[in-house]
Amino acid sequence: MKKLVSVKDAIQLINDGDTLLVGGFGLSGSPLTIIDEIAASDKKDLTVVSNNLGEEGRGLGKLLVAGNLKGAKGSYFTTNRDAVKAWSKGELEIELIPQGTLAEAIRCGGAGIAGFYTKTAAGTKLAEGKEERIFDGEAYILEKAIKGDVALIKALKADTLGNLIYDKTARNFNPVMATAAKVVIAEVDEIVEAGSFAPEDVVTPHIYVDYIVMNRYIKKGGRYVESV
Amino acid sequence: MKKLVSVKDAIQLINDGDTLLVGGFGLSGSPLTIIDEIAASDKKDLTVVSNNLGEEGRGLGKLLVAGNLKGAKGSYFTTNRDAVKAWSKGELEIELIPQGTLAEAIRCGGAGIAGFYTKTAAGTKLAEGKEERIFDGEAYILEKAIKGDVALIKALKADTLGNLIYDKTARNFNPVMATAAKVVIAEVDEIVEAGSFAPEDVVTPHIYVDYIVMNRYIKKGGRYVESV
Amino acid sequence: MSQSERIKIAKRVAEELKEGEAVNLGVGIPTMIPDYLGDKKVFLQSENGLLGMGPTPADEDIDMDLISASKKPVTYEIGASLFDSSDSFKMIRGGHIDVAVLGALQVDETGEVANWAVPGETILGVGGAMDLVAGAKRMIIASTHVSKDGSPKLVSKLTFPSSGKRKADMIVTEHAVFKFREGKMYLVEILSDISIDQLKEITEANFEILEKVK
Amino acid sequence: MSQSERIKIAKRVAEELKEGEAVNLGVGIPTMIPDYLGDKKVFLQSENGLLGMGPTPADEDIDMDLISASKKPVTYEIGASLFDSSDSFKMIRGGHIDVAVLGALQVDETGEVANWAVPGETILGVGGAMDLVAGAKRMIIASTHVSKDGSPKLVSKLTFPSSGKRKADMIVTEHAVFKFREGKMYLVEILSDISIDQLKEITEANFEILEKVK
Repeated sequence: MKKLVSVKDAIQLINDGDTLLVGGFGLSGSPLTIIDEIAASDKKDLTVVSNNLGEEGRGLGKLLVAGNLKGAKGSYFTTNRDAVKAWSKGELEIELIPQGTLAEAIRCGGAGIAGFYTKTAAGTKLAEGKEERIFDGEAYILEKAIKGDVALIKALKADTLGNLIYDKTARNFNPVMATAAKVVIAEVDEIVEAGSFAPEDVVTPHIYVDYIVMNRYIKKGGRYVESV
Repeated sequence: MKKLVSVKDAIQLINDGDTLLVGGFGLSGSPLTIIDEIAASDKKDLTVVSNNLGEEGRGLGKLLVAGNLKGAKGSYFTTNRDAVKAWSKGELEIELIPQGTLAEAIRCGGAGIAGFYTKTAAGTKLAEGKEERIFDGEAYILEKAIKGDVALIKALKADTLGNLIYDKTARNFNPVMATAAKVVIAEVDEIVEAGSFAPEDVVTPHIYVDYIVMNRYIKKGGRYVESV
Repeated sequence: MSQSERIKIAKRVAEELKEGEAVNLGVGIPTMIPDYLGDKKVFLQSENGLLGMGPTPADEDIDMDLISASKKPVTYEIGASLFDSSDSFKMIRGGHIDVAVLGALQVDETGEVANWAVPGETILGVGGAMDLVAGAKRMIIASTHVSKDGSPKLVSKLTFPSSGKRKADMIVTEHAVFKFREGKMYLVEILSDISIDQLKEITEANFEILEKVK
Repeated sequence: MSQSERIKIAKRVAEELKEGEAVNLGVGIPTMIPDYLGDKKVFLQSENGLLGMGPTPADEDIDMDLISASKKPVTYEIGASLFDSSDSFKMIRGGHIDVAVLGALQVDETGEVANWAVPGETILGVGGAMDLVAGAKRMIIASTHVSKDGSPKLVSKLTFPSSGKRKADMIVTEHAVFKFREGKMYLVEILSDISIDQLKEITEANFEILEKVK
């Protein structure tokens, strides 16, 4: 399968200073294997766009501990105390974006749309410095598209062409992120023959996916645990 | 099933002068039964938002012949000579919208987004009167969201809650239209028990659907034909 | 606040929900509401991409890839559907959720809500709060009447950062139910043995009193 | 134009497509391309919501709910996927289609394309033409060299309405192949027994001639 690469090779596609779109809602739907490999590397000055920064020392939280990060853009970092601390000390830039605006901005990044007017956050602190405009008597703010250099996403299965399906709510930000980066690397639990998915079942069509990496974690008791 | 209504009752939800979002790409994915009922009614001054206006005397083309229409917004009317003639005589207002802009504008209408900057049509005749703005050195135009009073969509099956799945490329504009009107009426071939669709398989979640109407046409030789 | 007061609030909000509505529940007291719905069936939506969220599974059925927006394991109700985050917020922001029940740090007398940030504190989270405030058809606040430090939560004007210009429709506390209509706040029900004078003392916001409550 | 000339154009464009590319084919000559790909496998995308479009089915397998953007019955290739119109144009406008092969009414010497409207005629259709012009990574025009009335299609400046500011990368006609680079037009190949002088006569656009063609 020509898109399959080792995780070692996969992270060579990431350059210092890159913006990474990383799927997941907390740890669910997060590409844990690829994240581990980055944490073990000397990649630096990365900016991560993800809803959270994993948890303390878990998932994307590892990149913070390992010193790979320059900044993070997402909707919720409060529960990762490492992130809060790093931000307080000026060691991590954080941009806080409402969750729906984040999802939509990434979708636009992948859809050839440069910006959109949303009613979310209009009139709030998070709208400061943003253009406000009235449509039909209601205030909207202009939000710009978000794109990444590399998207790191997690799917349940790929077929040999690279079509993807996701596991339950582990889908979350992954399908939109798959559309909005120059290079898209998908971590998957399993690869099946092309033709295994009905055309209706494909969530991410293969043309969005550049590389596939196998997940090293295995699921036990409803959680991914490191395999021996 | 509480959302199921007769087609007679369904079209009572349409008022003279309404804007209707009507699914379909040509005749495929078009709610033929509901359209027939409107054509047989004295509804008037309707504006139809749909990719095409059906074909001559078929699908949405019937509304033109029956005199229900004031206007049409869509991407391609050239092949319906009735529409071209009616427009030439000043009997039908037509607004021409690039197909992708049409789909996106309707999606925005359903998504709480008032407008978006697209690169499609920038610098062309179809951008006249529209705001142009440069993002990252490229020209984009502002397109506003499209909403309807009533959406008339066609699905393959509904479950008893109103979740919908679609048939192959008959999906087209139907799922976005289901999100962007005050009242959504779905015409379906079959109703199945809630729980029959896996959560992954639902394309239009039931909260978007207000009413269900049974399709009177049956499929024969790959086409919907009138049942006797 | 005692657990019984929390339950009182959850129960009272549960009465406001109507059969068949699509409901998004914020963290805290709102998550207790499903226990008090009785036979009433509502459809719970979760920001991370699920409509038709069911109760917590048995331990052996836990799957951390089927979770709520609070990252707790959940189950499917019959007729549930899955979608990605952009479709989830299309649903929320686009006005397709009937009711959002949210907590609040402050609510002012016009119904404007502050529920994401405390001035002077490190706040690095907003989540879906602002999207829900902007988009849900009805917004009900479920909250304690005063803050932990005793300061009023129902204020005349927000001193905490606003979550959006869109006003709440109702607030339910352990003491009372208020509704907001056209920029004004109305006391519609008293839920404890508090007197109206006592209520006014712990409520900085000005409110009018509906005839039936007097 | 004769069928053999149409085939010549389709064959020549087919050579430009690379294994594994996602390709959107406009109406007319472009739709003939799949017949001339040999072993080369490309993924055909159709605006109405299909990636992995296969050939016309046998009569008894026709399903008018599995159709191309030209509303002709098609089939699935292995690994095909279905999506709605907004997702389809996200793919097109977002730059995820490798090549769009389109017809044209006029192309000017900078590569700007007019392919949707004739001045003075009733044109009430644009379809996905402008989205493809704006979004496809490469744009190849497959067209007759001159119009049916003999007027040049390759013009110095468009007189027909433009389809967008984005320029074509290449045009293939029955007589020649031209490439466009940084606002200039280059003759890269002659496909018929036409002389360069004759070619200049039927080509209003100014073009430079690559060394190898001279």
